[in-house]
Amino acid sequence: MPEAEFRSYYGRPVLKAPVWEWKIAAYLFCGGLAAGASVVAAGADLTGRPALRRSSRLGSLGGLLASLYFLVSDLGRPARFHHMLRVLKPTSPMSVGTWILSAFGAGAGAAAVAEVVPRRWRGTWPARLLGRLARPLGVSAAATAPGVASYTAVLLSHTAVPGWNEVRDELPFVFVGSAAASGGGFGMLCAPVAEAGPARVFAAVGAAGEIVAARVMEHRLGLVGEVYREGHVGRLRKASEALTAAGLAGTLLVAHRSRAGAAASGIALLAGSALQRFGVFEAGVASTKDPKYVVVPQRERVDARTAPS
Amino acid sequence: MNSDCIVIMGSNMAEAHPVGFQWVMEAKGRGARVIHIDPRFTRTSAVADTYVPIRAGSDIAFLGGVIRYVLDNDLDFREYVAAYTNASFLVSEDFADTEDLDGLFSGYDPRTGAYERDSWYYEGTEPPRDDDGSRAKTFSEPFQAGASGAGVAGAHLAERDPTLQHPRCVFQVLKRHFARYTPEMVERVCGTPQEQFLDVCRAWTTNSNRDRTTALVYSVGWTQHSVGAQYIRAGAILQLLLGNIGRPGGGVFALRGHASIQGSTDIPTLFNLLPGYLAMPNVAHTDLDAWMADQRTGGHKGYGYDVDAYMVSLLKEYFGDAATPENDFGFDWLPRIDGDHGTYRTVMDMIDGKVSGYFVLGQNPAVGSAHGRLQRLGMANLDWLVVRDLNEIETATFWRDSPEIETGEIVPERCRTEVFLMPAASHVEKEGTFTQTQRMLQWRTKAVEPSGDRRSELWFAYHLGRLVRERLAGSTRERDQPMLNLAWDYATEGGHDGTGEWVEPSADDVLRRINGYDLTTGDLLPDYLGLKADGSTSCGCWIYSGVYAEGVNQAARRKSHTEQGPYDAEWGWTWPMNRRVLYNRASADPEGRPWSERKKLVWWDADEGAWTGYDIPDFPRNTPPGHRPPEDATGPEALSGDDPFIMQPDGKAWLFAPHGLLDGPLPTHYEPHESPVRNPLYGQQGNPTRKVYGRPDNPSNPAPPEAGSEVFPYVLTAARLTEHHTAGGMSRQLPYLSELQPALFVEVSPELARERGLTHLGDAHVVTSRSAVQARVVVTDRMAPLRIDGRVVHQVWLPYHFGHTGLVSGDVVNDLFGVVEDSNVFIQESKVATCDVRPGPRPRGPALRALLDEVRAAAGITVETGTRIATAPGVAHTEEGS
Amino acid sequence: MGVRTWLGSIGASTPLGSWPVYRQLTGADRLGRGAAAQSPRHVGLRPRTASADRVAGSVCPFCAVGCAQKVYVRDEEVVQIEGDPDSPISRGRLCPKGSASLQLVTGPQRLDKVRYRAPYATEWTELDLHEAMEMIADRVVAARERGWQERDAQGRRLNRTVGLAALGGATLDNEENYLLKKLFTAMGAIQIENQARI
Amino acid sequence: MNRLYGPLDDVAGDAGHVEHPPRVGFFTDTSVCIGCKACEVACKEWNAVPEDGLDLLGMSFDNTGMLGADSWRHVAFVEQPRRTAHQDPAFAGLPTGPSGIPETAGAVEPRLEAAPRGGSELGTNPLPPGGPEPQELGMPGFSRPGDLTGPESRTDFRWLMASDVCKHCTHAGCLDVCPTGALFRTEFGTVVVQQDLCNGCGYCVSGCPYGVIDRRQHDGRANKCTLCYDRLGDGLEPACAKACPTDSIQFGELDELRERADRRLAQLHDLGVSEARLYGRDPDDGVGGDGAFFLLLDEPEVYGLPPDPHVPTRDAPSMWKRAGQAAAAFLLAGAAAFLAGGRR
Repeated sequence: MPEAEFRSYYGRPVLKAPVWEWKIAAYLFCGGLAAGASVVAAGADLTGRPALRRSSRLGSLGGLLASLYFLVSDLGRPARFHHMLRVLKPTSPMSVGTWILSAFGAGAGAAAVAEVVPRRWRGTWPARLLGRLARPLGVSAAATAPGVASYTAVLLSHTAVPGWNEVRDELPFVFVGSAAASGGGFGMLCAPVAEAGPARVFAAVGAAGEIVAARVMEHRLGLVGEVYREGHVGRLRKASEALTAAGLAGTLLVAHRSRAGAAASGIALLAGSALQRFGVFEAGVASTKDPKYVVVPQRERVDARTAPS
Repeated sequence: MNSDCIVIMGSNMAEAHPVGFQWVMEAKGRGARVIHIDPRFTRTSAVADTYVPIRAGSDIAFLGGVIRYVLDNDLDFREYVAAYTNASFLVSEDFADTEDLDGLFSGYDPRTGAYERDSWYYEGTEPPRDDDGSRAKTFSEPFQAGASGAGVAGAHLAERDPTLQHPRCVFQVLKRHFARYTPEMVERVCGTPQEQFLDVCRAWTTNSNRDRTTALVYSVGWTQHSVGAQYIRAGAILQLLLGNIGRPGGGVFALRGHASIQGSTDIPTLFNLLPGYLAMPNVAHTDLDAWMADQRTGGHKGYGYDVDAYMVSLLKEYFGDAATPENDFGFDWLPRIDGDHGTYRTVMDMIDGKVSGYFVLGQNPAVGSAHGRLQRLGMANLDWLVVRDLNEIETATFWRDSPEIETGEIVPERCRTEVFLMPAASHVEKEGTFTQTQRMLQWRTKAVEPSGDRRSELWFAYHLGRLVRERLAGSTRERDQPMLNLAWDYATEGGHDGTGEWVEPSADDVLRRINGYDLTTGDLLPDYLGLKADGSTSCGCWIYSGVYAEGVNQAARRKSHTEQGPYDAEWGWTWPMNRRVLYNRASADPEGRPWSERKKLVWWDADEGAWTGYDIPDFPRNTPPGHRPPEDATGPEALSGDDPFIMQPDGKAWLFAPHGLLDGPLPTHYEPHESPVRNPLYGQQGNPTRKVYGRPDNPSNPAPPEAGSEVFPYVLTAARLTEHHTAGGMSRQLPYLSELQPALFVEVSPELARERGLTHLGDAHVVTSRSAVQARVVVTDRMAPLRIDGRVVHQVWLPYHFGHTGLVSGDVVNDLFGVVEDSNVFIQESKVATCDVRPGPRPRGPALRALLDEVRAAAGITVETGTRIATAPGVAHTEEGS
Repeated sequence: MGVRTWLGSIGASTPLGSWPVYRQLTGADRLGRGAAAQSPRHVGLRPRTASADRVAGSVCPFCAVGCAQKVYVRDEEVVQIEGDPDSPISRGRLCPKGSASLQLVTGPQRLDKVRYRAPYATEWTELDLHEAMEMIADRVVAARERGWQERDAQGRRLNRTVGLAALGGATLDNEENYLLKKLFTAMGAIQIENQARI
Repeated sequence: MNRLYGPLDDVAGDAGHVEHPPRVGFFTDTSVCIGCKACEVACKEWNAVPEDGLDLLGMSFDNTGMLGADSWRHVAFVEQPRRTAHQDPAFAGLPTGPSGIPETAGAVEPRLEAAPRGGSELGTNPLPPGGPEPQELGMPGFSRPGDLTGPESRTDFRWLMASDVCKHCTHAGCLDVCPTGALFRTEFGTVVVQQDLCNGCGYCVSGCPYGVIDRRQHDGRANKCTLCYDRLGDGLEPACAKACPTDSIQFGELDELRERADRRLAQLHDLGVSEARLYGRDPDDGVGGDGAFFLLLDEPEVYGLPPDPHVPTRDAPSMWKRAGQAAAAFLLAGAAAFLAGGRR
């Protein structure tokens, strides 16, 4: 693509680069993992796969806690985290997400805690109650999990950042694919091969979806596609795709035969998913640092509007 | 705001006076044309209709060109010129012009570097007794002429030719004098392309007539030159020819740079003046009569004649009851001047060990005065120094962090100067008046008490006086009598230390005494018209008399402009007598009718038998237009009804100045003291009367025809930025201003950058024979080379705000300039010099001195360089022992 | 009775009423972008000038245009300085320097105590203000004597001292310049100068 | 009610304010700006905004860089080799060479690239000191006429100045995405961060299509122009507009300002200044019109403004729709996986 002709103010960016650090990318990944794992956990629970259930429930809560940690620690005033619950703003994906996460967290948390009640307390009535509620709460988490898996895409796209805003149609699919791949991959990594069949399917579908959606997304992008393809971000995303593809292949070819192969495939999928999030995150950041990604498309729009028809 | 065209020259008004500039923008919004003539394209140029480039130091050539254009094309406002100026007066047969003498006027003495001015007088008038240009030059006499006007004996006897045709009438003299200032010549001298120059001429003249007026605005871009006074003369001549003085939307506006710099000239802390522009007595003044006679050198007309009443009233204020007719009102107690006691002379005297103590009050000469190194070396050779300021400024810390510490020229352990740094009260922590640039006094009320050791200057002066008087108490020595008889009984207020001896004196009481009292009744005077020479009135500054009229602090009036007339007479108080437009009698024709309805300001109301109008008439209220005074009348009574210039001895504005200026009766283009080119107009290179200080510590860069000028090939000029204030003491210490202009930079054109290998934002150093200053390079299209006399000349510019303390620091740009002065007013030429620009940082420490030795050697600079002020005879004017 | 009305009735008397989500549900700001989200601190916000104890009329201390300022004082502290719209000169406007007057007057760069540098010293020391004044008076008297000139070579009266000089005045008040000139003149000091010559 | 996009007559009413005052804003007429920066200082003095760095940026007289948490007003300076219709050519007839503007831009760019956020923060990191060593150049050559690349290589010149500020959009990206309600629409129709609520999530920084709001370092909260919300409460005009010496910044009721701006635009067009245009004036634009709008003398991007910004909320419905589809697919995939795997 030839260097775009455009004017700017001393080459200064028009937009502010996001103030978010790598922690936000990690938050995206962990949230996706938590969502994917909670679906696997609920499925395992309902279909009698205790090991898969147990690890996925714990993975789901772990992902959620890590996600919250990354989110809160990236705040300018972490102590004011709870201010997020002052309002419920449909126009703010972060607000919507906060409420979704709250609903999800209650279920996923309770289900996970039920797995780790110490033996000597199991007879007590709260533990018995928890044991009885674990399934419905786990299912409720799985029911909100699609929201958790997808809202982060809207969160990124609902900005002025060209690299995120212009992928708004595809990014939800990339992110849910990534969430499914990581959730399934986590199950493959932690559960015996025998129990992990659905996790493999879920991971495979997710990974395939992620790869396809990402390809479509990149293909459709105009000028700002540069930031997805070039430099550091381009390398990240190539690595992500390679890992996801390898994980997919492993899932389809070896994971049902070998525990080690399943684990390796799971790790590849998790890593691919994580790199996908970092790649998308960094692409957006990069798109704010060069004013051309703002000016050129907008200028073209204006010129098209004002051109004599 | 009433102007149809505004010419800004020698001023960067939008940057240096942004709030005043709102009126220019308002006029522009109403269709006025704004023209900015400047060496650089500035923020003023950015919003002007026309920007005209010019070489720094060539403004007289430009203005002379416009004058020629006006005269050649008969575009002057002839009725105005004939009636209100001295155009019709005949000049002495003995007068010889620069046309005849290759750049000199008649009467030049190369030995003294001064003029005998006898031949400059009007035909039929006598030059004053013992007029001595060289003596006058020693104490800046023209500066003293502010109040009484320059004297011309028997000006009313001067021969006149109302047709303006006589070859020796001022009009014709003017025509001849400027004949060679053609557009071609303007282009050669100024570098201004002819088409742009002619465009200015057309705009200026088409907007100057009965119906239209043009305003001319200048600042220190005109004053800080070795021909500075004549720059302003040239502007004034042009405005007079075009009838733009005393009329709404006309005028010559001096934009001054400090809150009360006008006040400190009116009530001078200046060596050759007493309050109200009364001349400081000199050695020739053996008594009050001798002084008086000198002030009235023949001039008998106008308000300047009443100088006796002003002086006696001042002495009555100074010495109270001790001032009596018997002791000449204490006149003998005043010290006498006999030469140059200006600030630069004094600093050199410090270096020479002649001065023990120095007070620096709200000023920062280590950064703000020309030749900073000289300033700092002077201070390092004192017994004691008192600095009073808001903040810790470079002048107070020279012994610790001046550049001379680095070079080893000042060693703290060997510098004996005792330094007292005293915190001053800020403008909100004391009350008093500032006089702004249009002569308006505005009173400030005190908002809060100053804390800690912060005190007003009023407190300081009052208590210093009290303590010194205590120490001299009981002395019978003659020299101590003025102190012991000093009226120092000002009212005091509780103020800071509340009770006891360290009370705060009352600024209100001081202002009342400045206004003056009728001592027989004890009443405050209504204005200066009531001042008496018999000791029955006291008045600290006659031009300020009326500021406390009717017992009301007129300067404290703050009636909203939305609630009063167009001239806002009830906001503050403007001297003299609250007039806003000086010489506004000229806004009416000789018969007293407004020149036009559109430009109406003051007119004669025959029914009332008085002058009336929107402004307070600047004329005797009941003198009708047709009035012709009797032969023996004096003072204001001697004014004719068509003499609008009431401070002039002949009532007329002077196109030609028969007296009062030391460097010629007409402005003449001389090259700056340091110039890269030979004067294209005359054999005489620079101002032949400029004041040079030929000393080893004050070297000059050579200027043609001297050899070696090519070592300093570029024109150097310096000025302000909006974001900082003068020497930075009030701005470089403030984060909000410092961040806006955080570093010293030098502006160069892309062409010069290429020639010298300078890169944008890189370092460079600017070199003169005095110093080298390091600055970041700013390459900008706003600077452009000029073609001067067939050669490409580059100009470089730096802001002069930086020094070594504060949040942002940088080299002192004033270190680059030497000390050479206009002979009329002793203002130094710091708006133009020559320099070299080299890439990279400057050498530091002793290596800096080595570099300077090197460039001086390369240019062949000696103590005599630049001191041959008359080009042809070439007598060097150096100091003894040099 | 609709749900929102019912909700509104229970919120009015409980802490629930201050919860923005509750206000969203019951008020006009359904999306929580305005009235519902406003914190109590931001209701009826007033400028600090409104609570000033007094306002002093002043004039900008920088250049010579003479822009009028209003100085707002609360608890004997200057809390704001801004242009006075009544001024026919400035109409309430100020340049960046004038706008920085508050910082000029109240900033930490302001000197508060007398600083003294003894001969040959390398550092400042503190000095009592009144002691400093006494020391300066002593030095003035001595310098005046040292530089005293009674008559010139031709026997003409000089009656002056060249032992002490002063520079400054363009930033001072007329009243201050008046006293300084008067004092120095009475002492016979003549090298009294200011920025007007520069 | 509750519009997400497009023209909106009663912006404060839409935000739930009943019986509110008229909407106010700024009209900044850059054609009379003299670049004095009084607005920047007056703003900082009133709002106690911290100093934002002491770097020389080399961007003409702009040492602020852009708007940010510590600069709520920013004066842009643009030097251009062209002229405005009513102005005469500045350097016609002078022995000039080519413009130095590309050269200066070339010196500024590496500094921006070296900055952590690409220069979208205030100022830039100064490059390490360096540059050429001092050297003896000997005598400079005296160029004769024609020695340079040719006389009159550059003749036209103009210097544009413009004071930028938060736009107080009708549909404000920052406000819409704020998850705490710290950012809110006031009764005056302006957009303000409530510092007692902001938890510094940083979402608003990316939500703003103009690059205005930013998080303040060492404080952690978002900051931007409040249009002097507290002053409005007492009927005072904002500090910047009050200080502005040439009335380039005009404050008032938005409807009145729009009329005034239209008149000024017509006046300039009559003078032949065809390049004059209003920016942010149009209620039909991507943010529903700005509460603070401008008269510019060149394309917006020349001043660092986006040419055609839109509020991200415009696409919120479609984004959530896509998210819903993706979520459904996700759930479907999970259900399918277990249905296919059967019970064990």
